[in-house]
Amino acid sequence: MTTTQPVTEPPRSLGQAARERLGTAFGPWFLPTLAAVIIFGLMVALRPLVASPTGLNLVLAPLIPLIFAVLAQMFIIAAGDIDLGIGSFIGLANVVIAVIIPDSPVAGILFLIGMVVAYAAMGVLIAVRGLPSIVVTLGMSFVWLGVAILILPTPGGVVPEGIVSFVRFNPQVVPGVIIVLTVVTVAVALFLSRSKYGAVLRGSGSNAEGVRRAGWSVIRAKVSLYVLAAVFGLLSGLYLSGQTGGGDPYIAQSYVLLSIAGVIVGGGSFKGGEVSAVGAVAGALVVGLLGSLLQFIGVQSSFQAAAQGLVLVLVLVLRALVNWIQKVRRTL
Amino acid sequence: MSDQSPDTLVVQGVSKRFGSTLAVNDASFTVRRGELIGIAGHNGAGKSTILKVVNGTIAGDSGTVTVNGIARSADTTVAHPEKLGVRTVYQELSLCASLRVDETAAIFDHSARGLSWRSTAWHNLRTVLDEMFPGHGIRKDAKISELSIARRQMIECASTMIDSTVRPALVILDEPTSSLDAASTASFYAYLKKRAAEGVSVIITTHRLHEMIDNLSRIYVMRDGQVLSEQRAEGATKESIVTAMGLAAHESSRVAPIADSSTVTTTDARPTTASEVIVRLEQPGDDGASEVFEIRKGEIIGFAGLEGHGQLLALEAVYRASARRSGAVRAPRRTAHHAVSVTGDSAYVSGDRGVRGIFPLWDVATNISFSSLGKLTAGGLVKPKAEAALVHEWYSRLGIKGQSTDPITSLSGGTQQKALMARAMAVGSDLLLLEDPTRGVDQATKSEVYELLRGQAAEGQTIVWYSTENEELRNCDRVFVFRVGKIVATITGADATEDAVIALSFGGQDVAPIDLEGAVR
Amino acid sequence: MTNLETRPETTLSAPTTNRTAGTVALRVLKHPALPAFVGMIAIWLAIGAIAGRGLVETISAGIIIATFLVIVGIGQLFVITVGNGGIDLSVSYVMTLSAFLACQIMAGNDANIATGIIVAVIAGVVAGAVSAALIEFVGMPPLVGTLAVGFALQTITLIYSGSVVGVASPALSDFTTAQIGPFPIFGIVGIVIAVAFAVILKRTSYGRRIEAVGQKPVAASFANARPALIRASAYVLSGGMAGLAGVFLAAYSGGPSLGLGTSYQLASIAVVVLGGSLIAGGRGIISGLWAGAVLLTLLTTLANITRLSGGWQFIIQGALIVLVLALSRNPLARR
Amino acid sequence: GTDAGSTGDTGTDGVKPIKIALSNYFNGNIWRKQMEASFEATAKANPDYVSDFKVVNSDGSAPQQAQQIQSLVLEGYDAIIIDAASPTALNGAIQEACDVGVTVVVFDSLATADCAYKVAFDYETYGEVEAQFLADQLGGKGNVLFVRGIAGITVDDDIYRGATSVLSKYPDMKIVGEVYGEFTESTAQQEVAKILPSLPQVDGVLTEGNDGGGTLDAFLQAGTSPLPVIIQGNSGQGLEGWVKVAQENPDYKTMSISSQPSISSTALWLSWMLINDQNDASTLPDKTVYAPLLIIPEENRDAWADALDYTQIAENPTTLEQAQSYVKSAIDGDPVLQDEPLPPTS
Ligand SMILES: Nc1ncnc2c1ncn2[C@@H]1O[C@H](COP(=O)(O)OP(=O)(O)OP(=O)(O)O)[C@@H](O)[C@H]1O
Ligand SMILES: Nc1ncnc2c1ncn2[C@@H]1O[C@H](COP(=O)(O)OP(=O)(O)OP(=O)(O)O)[C@@H](O)[C@H]1O
Ligand SMILES: [Mg+2]
Ligand SMILES: [Mg+2]
Repeated sequence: MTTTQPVTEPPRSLGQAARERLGTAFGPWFLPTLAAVIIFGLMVALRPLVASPTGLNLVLAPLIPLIFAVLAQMFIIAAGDIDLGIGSFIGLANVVIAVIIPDSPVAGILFLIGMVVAYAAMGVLIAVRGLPSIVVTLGMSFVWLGVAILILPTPGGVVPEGIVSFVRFNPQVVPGVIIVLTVVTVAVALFLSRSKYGAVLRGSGSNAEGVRRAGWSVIRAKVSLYVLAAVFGLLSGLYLSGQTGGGDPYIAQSYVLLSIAGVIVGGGSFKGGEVSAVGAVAGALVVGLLGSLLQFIGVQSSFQAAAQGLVLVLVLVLRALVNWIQKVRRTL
Repeated sequence: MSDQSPDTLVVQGVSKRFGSTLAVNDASFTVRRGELIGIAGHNGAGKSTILKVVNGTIAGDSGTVTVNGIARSADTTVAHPEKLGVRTVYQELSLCASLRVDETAAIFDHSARGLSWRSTAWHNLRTVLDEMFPGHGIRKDAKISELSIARRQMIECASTMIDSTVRPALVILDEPTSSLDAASTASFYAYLKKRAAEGVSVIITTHRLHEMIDNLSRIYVMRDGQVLSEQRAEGATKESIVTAMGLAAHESSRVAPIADSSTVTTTDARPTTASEVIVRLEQPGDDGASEVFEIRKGEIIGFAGLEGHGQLLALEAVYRASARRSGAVRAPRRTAHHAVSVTGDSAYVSGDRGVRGIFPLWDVATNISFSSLGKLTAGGLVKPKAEAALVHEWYSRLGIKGQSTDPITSLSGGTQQKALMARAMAVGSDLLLLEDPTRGVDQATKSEVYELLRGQAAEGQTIVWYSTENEELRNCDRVFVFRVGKIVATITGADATEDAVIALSFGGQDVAPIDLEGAVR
Repeated sequence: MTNLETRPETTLSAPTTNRTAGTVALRVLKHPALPAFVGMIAIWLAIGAIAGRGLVETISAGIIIATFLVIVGIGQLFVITVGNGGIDLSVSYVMTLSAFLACQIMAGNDANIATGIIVAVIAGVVAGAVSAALIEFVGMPPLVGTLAVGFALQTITLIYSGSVVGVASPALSDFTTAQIGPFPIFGIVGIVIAVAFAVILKRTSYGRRIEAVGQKPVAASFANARPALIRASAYVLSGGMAGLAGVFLAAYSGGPSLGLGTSYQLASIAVVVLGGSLIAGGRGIISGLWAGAVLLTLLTTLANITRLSGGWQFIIQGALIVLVLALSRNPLARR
Repeated sequence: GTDAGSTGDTGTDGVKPIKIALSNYFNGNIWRKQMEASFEATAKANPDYVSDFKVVNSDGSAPQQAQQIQSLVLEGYDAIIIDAASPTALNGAIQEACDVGVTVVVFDSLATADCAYKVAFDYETYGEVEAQFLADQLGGKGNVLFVRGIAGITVDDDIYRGATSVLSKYPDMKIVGEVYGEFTESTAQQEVAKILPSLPQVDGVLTEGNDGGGTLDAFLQAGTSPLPVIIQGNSGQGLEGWVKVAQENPDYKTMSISSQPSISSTALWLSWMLINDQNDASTLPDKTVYAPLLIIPEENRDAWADALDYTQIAENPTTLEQAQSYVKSAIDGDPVLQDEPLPPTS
């Protein structure tokens, strides 16, 4: 037995190495981004106006709150959990911004901070008691909705002008939505994939025990992820408030399923830790733009729900297929 | 670090009990600065447990642990052992599948900070990797989930040796080489020796005894939680270590003797070649022609070999190939190494009772009757009286203690195992498949189990018995010894001594176990 | 072997329990369904106390209406109990579609009751089979797989309901509301169904397999059960039960409507949890589910008679679910 | 509705047909489905007025509806009519549509954006009318059960406010219970059935639409006698139930009231008027037109009950002339019209 024998595994063929390199260069974010670009391209082809600065703003602005919601959900899914309450949470944020903030900004901001703390506490409860996140967040969704209705029994309120103009900020040179989209995507992507704690957070979702053994606090990681989710929920609520100018407890109910779909389409997996910020934003664009595209093509309104569901199924079937092919190829 | 003490680690009188299992029993040993030592012992001897007490992951019950001259009571845990210079590679891998290699490095390397945290961590890790495993072929941007088990193990091993904020003083490696090939293993030990010369102390557990003898300075042998002997590696041989491990077995066999071998192999109406073939295993031989191994009705066949060499895979293939009704035949089942065909139905006893055995929410009775429900139902309903009668019968036959209405988790480990035996035996299937069924079972009960199995065989039940305790293979009619997935020898139960089995499983030279079981679990 | 005789503590004679009053009381106190029953009775009595009348009629009405929830809930319970993150979000859509199908077939005619019910149940079974295929063969998470099926059913219902309108058969309608003295027939049927499924879950080999697979699929697979098949069967069962609940609900309200099943999607999950079943699978408590359904049904009534605002109603419902979950003992946690 | 407005011979000289889209928040109940159908029928039957039309549906999602509106703008529609997800959620999107010159008409469930024209039901009047009827029937005295819609939405709030303002004038009329029927017959039935045993004798029931039939069934099943005055909500189920009750007890009196799905056609016609500068529509005070509620008195009951399917809701199609008269009434400040009470004959 000699120590000079160098090769521990059979050398890889050039093609194999190239494929591996491609696989890493085009991570899970690649397919959804491609899909978003294709959908957007189709929309431009059908209605060239979409590509104009006004068009971009019209098409993309309503997606900004959804993108924040998807990012919020992404943090929860990164923790290996699922959040069925994010829609009501965003609705509550919207109501607080439209009703409490105009009267008393301090009370409003304290309330919003309280909401973040509540989310952190929920994360701790789920982590420490080993509770199923689906049911806990489902129960909490009723609580958020109830509190919102108590604050604002019927939709109304007036969002402060400052918030409205901040959200609708649109320098003519570059469409405002493009600025927000870029800043948010880059910031989250940098934090999640290029910061050390981001790596710890992703690691804690996939193998909490391993991360704990490496000397990190798993509870703190869980809390961080829930706090991040809450903060992005608040941002989603902020943008919804600015865009609509008023408060509505029910406003974001549909975000629950859309946000989960966005993360999954964006290359995320329920296994935890497997998320990508760029992918999630692309996933949000896909699920958000899909409705518009179906509308441009002229799909009947009754079919739109099924069409969206079908796309989700197709994406997952496709991914299952890809995984299966890879597995078969590996065993051959 | 405190240089006043020549000993990096002193363990004194540590004990640790898990419920009814005394995993570590008054263990003491010492590791000197810059020394490589090994801990050998059978499965469940307590190796992993004592190491976890040493690094402070779990609290022991009594004793003291002194690291670098700083003593602590063993019943405390340590939140950050890495800050004391204690690094560990655990038996179960602790890497995060979703991270890249350089990110993984950074999670271990607390010195990698700032903007260039990834490149710093990767640089630190690669420096070790390149030397520890030349030609490792690991790229920094590969995802852990895409790496082979061997490469993951390389990353874990290397990560313990990086010079982070606190330099490593004591490195604990729990079966670090279990999936490395010979060349990697060699370079790995070479690296360890180099670091030892710099003053790093290393503790290694491994079931590859020659590795210890060739590379370490001293070897402690554990059995049943006790540190029984200490050997200098220079003078040690595989036989001497096995004897140290086996010595205990001989002692215990004096306490509760295994039925003497004459009973096992020669008496009773043992099956002749005339009786019906129940299991047929076919494997390609060296010369290309296929070799066939047949198991006949009423035989007790042992599957032996080193852990991870395909015995378990073959046993499971027999289970999957068996039919759902007595006497029925199913299409043969192919594994990587065998084509398996079975006549008749089977019942399976798993030794990994936590994962593959008990239903923890149920009481003992429901656990026992589960596999026999087919014959306990009338009009689709389970007949309570018949169920109670069956449970009662097997309570008596196996001498199970306690109430059948208690939750199964309230039983001691050995008793749980008996309940699982009862579940499988109560089926009355053509085949009884045993996966290390006496794991955690005491000697007296073991003898009862052996007796019972011989009774079953005499009644015509065929038994296939995978065991990691080579001693008990002497209860078999024949033993199939596995190596690298294939059956390499067939010996009679009488010849199945510990030494014989070990010699055959090593085949004269060492082989890395292949990752066969991993694929099934 | 002589070891048996030499063991003094061996108790060969008594593997069964001594049912003394004390042990029975202990068993009741530790029973996971207890909180649901206590809560149900407390809410019932509270309604009676506040209203000062109609104690018997309140529980009787509550039991009738809870029966729809009990029927869907049983299907949901099987799906949850079979484990692997099992959850069926398609039940509400199945209910609505089945209601339309059954009413079209019944068309107000008593002769068609059986056909109507069978078709509705079959529709549910087919939906459940599709979910099962997506989950077990494609490997989708149950949450996503059943929701996708739900979306498809929603669209089918929207389009289909535009072309046909049916009315439930009067006899079936009467059946859901008739009473013998103070006893509501349909409520009794609900109890019978619950008992039947409790028997199936606890006293048949199929039910035992459901719980076994939910506890430890690997262990079950080594004890001659086939986890994928057992799990698939739970989705099929859930679809069928939702179909049945849909027909009954349509009959109760005379005919179908588009929003018929909506409120049952989350309520069916909530009652399973309230009843003491484990959301992680392995333990299903049908008695608790029944009590949980009556509890949840009466809870809104309590809120209504106290004239509690809509906001508080939501808060109390949500907090109750989280609280029950947080307080419930996880029998596996201590290991 | 079928032949709505095809007779309108206001002439098409100098006016152009419009390209119009309907954005609907939710099509999961029968009222909304009929509403979409009315729009499509009117648009299809009047190619001289409508050159192109489309219906989009955001499946219960307010933000998605906002996005759909913006996509419709890009698609170049002249007019977008909107049954809004919420009073506030779409205001941004509507404002942007107005900014690029699209005519926006919100109807039924309104959005508050200033630039949008509104076709409204006067839901407060809804509540006032039914409460007044009840008070008159009961002689200003009795116990009332209120079957409300959905907690936290404006329609529920308006009807409730209108009704309670009337009841407050009658100190002897008391609301003894409230349930949320969610504008769904089966839910109303369940909630009423549950609360009945704990209520004292109920003399009258106020409802909010598509919930009277279920409520009636609940009382019948409970065997309540005498049956309270249950205001019906124009559903086929409710009217049939009322017919049956009246057959057994000719003295039983009640009424039926609800909004009409054909309001979508009014919104269509208003868009046409606005774009073609007809009928001074642009001078509407508060930019608001009121669409009539449909009240079905006892004498019309049987005709409507015959005309409706079990799950249908009563409505009359809206012709251009009718729409024009609503606009005129609104400009003149006349009270809200009550629709022609008989079902269409075809
Ligand atoms: N967390 C635990 N709870 C209960 N029992 C445990 C636990 N960990 C270990 N044991 C028991 O303690 C004993 C010693 O286990 P340990 O893992 O230390 O053995 P080992 O010598 O490392 O064996 P192997 O060679 O198989 O790794 C075994 O009987 C095991 O079942
Ligand atoms: N948590 C518990 N609840 C109820 N009974 C228990 C519990 N733990 C142990 N027992 C009972 O106490 C008795 C002694 O248990 P113990 O675990 O010490 O047995 P043991 O001698 O170690 O057996 P074995 O060698 O088979 O492991 C057993 O009958 C067991 O059923
Ligand atoms: Mg023990
Ligand atoms: Mg070990």
